[in-house]
Amino acid sequence: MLAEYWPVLLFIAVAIGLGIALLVIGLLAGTSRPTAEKLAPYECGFEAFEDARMKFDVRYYLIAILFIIFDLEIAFLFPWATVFSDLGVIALVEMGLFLLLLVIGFAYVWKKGALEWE
Amino acid sequence: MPTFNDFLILLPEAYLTVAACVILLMDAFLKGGQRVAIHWLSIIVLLVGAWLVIDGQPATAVSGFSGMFIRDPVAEILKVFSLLTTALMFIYSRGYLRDRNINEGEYYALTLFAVIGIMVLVSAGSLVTVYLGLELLTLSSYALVALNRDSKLSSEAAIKYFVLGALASGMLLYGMSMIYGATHSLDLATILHVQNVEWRNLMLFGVVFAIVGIGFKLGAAPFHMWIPDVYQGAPTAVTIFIGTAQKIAAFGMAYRLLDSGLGAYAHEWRMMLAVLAVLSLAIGNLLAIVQTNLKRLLAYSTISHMGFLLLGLVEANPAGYSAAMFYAISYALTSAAAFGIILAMSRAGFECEEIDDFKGLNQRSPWFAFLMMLVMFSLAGVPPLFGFFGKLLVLQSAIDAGFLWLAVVGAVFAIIGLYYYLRVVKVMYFDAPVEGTDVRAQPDMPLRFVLSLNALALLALGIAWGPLFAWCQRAFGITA
Amino acid sequence: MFDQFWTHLLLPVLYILAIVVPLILAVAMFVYWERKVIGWMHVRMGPNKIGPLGMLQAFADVVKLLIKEVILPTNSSKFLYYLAPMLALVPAFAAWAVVPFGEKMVLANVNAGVLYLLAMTSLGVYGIILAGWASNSRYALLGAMRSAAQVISYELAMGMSVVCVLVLTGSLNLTDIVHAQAGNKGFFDWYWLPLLPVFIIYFISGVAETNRAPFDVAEGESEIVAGFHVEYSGSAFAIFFLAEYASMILVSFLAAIFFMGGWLSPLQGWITADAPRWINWIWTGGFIWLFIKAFLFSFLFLWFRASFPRYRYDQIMRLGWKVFIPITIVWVFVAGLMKYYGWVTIGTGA
Amino acid sequence: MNPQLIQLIMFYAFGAVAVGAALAVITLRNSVHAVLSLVLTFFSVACIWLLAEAEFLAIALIVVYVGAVMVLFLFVVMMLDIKMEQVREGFARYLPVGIIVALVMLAEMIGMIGVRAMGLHVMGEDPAAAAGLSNTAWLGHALYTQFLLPFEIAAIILTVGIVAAVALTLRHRGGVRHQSAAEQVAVDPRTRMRIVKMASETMPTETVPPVAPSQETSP
Repeated sequence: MLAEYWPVLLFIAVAIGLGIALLVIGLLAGTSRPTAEKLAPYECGFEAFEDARMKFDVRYYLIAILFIIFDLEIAFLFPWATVFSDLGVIALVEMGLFLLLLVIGFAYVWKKGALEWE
Repeated sequence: MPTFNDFLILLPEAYLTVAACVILLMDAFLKGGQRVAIHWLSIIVLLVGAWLVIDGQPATAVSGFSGMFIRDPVAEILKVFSLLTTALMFIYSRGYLRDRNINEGEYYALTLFAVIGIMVLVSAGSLVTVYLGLELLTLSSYALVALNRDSKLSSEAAIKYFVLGALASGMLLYGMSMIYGATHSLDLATILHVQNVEWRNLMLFGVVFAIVGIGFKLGAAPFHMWIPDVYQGAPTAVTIFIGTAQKIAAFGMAYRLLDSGLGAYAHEWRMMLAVLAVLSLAIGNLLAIVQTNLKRLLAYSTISHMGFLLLGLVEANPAGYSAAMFYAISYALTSAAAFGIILAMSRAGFECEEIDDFKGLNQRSPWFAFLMMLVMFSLAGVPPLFGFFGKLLVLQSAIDAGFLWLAVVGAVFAIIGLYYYLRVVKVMYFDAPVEGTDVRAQPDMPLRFVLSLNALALLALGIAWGPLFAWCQRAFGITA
Repeated sequence: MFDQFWTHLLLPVLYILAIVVPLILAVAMFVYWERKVIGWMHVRMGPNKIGPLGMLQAFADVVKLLIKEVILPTNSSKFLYYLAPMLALVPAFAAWAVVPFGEKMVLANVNAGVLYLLAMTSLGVYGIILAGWASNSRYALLGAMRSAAQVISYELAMGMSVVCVLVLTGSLNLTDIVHAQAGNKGFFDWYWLPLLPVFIIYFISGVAETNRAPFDVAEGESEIVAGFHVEYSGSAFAIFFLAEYASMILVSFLAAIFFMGGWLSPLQGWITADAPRWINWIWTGGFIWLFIKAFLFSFLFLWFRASFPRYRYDQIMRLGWKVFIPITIVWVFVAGLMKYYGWVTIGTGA
Repeated sequence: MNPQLIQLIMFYAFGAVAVGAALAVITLRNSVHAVLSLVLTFFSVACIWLLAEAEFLAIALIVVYVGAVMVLFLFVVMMLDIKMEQVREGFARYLPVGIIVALVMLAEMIGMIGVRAMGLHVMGEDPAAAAGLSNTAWLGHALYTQFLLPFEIAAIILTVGIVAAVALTLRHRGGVRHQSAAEQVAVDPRTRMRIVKMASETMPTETVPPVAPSQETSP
């Protein structure tokens, strides 16, 4: 099994190399004549007001948290799908209970309006 | 392969899960006035759950799900009392939540989920179920502590609780992984019977970490740092949960891990627990003296009570366990009443939690002053109240097991503890009320009635403690 | 020594280059094709000056991008600013390691191939967030946040639809998934039929996942200029560009593999003539079929872009969370029942 | 070269990266860099798991931790804009104590485990291969038969996670006007639009629109 992953690791290395190569070519071949105006962050021609890094609506965090939970659920579904045909109907019941709980949570989120984007 | 029988063993837990989901959905779908149904339904759910636990209890211990879940008399008693104290808490908390605009639906649903966690934890037959039950319990508790979102104190308490709790869970998990490494098993019964552990040192390391985790969850010194801040910062309606049902659960966890799993190492962990017990007694009782906030006082009192509970566990024999369990129950019922009185006295915009708020309570509501006196006496261990017999039985079993010095330490600190409980009583009866305050109980009839019943039960169970203690003894296989 | 060096290092690297280089060329041609197709749909000519029919336009663009100045905006974080395009590119390319192009034509035939693909897709979001944050520009940050939330939302729908495929095949290996779709009914044995809703959801999620029109609010020009890469220029921008198009082609290939029988022939089972190899792939299947299918899917990307107006952000989030996720959860069970009652069986061909 | 040896070298290489990245997490000045170091730590640990033939868990670690949890971390760290200087004051103050505790723990662990472990195999044998199953299928069998109860409890924990997240973070802002796509989609054209049939006009100067304009007001 390990041998199968060796090309994968190599591929990642090649991809990193490709990225570095492109960046380096660009930095070397490209011109470099910076001026203050050119380097200013784009703000439709205005002077940049202040640090652009600002606090965000908590909704984004909520989406990220919900994503983690549902991502975990998918992680559980993968092994289930592979053994489903071996275990038969009991696997269906087991996963049914599992998903039912999450669907209840999902219904709750939905009804509470956490998925509304105002 | 799991069978239908496995699910039958799990019936009370499955029922509570369904109920918790129903309540969660009711919270999401019901509007306005209908939501009062959630409150009453939650209480009924808990009482029916307690009935299911008792009614379906098999005569001997049975286990299901490949030994992961054990249903035995010990679990039965612990479950019944955690369900009952949670029901008490729901009755006490209603007005408090309404006055503070805390979302009730989530409060009830999260608490029910936490109770499921307790039930899994006290029935655990494997390291995995111990850990998952614990996580279910604590995760819900973190959210409950933070539920009062407009209060900075509540958020701060939640963060402290969460960080330290996560650290403790990490320690426990680390210990479990070592135990697994040494025994190649997650099953507590198998771990107990593994002969000639290949790596004894690794195992001992695991035991140490498990003790750290248990110490954190019990709130025993020196792992008590979170207790005062969380007790004070959390909404009182949540503090009561941490002070009652959670303590019962912590006892259950200690028993499952230490006796059912690591019983072969009793010689080692007894000494560690003895150290924890002495430290808890000392720190809890001494620091409680200087507190002016009643919730903080109760927090330090909890630490000292956990010291007494550990005195029972230190014996590592059925007599000690049954005394400790009796102690956990007596403490849970008493502290339920104590927090119930704080809840009854609080109202919108006013938290009745400073000791000064209780000044001259006797002149305003003599009945509640009387109830408070009963509670304080029970916490202090004044005969003939419930708490007295808890302490007595624990000390007795310590002496029987040859831990005379521990019993002496316990008795000395019990006397020191008397001071700060009596101070509260003194304030209520002999001080004049602070001018301009108007502290009196809420006109909530169910609350007044049940609270009175709860406090009087402390007296009744103190006088007739025999049957309950016999029940505890039977659970551990002692036939009187 | 050299023997091992050859089989374990050089040969795999050559194989990898045999995937990467055509991929880069495909991206270049795809860009040209996109401009041409959209031009036709707008009744314009599209690029037609450089090379025959303007075919060298993309290469001219590449050269132009490489010799442009890479601007590092004031107050930006230099390290993260350069890291972000790398983090966008690496997963978009590394995912190709497990893609099978034909019978035994796969670089790494790993057992958990689908999971690996999911892992690589989920890494793509780092490039977006870091680019937005490192630029220290409001537009970039806004675009990055929108884009990140959108990408993770659609990743769920995508993951769930892949689970439906897995339920039917019972394997996480991509070659097995293609084999499982083989059968005597050819086109009608593929999973697009039993999993039709999920198939549509998968592809639409793929469009949203790559931030393409009509889900391209991250770079809605009229609001936030160009989204997370507004400050990027020159080769750093080219890397983002490359990553985006490589992802689009990847989604097209995966849609073909998961739902359209991969390299299998739609005529399989319909014709059983004996013919020379260069002609019998038409009914026995071969990598050319996969390329045709992938080409059609990637054409859809362009068609969508030319035809649909941009969605509003709340509509995008609604579609992902309130329409796609519920449908896929239901379909996981439908797929389970199909499998349980034997309506869909694992193919025997290939 | 001996495959066992290569495995050992790889193990130590990934282990070293994991430890180094973990150190970077707590020492780096920039919190975003720290998060990225944590990502690297997870990645190296995933590689170590892969060495132990735990294929599914290794990639699941990347999907769940790197792909989901760390994204949330990044959201939080970036947007909260933590001032590292204050945090670092405490760090410097507690550093000596921390180092001592860490060293003692390290010494104890080496004494108790490390020395005894010298005679061990690099990695234990792979139960999945022994059972003739792929790693994922083997895990699935264990999870859905023996470990069913923990699996269902995990579902409850995840639900609690959803409820807690919503209960603690969701606030509705009052007075925000928004469109409801569901209602818009569900609109019946007959309630919004009237088709008027009328005879063709004879006078070309008087133009009347043949169809009443559809109202596109949204609820």
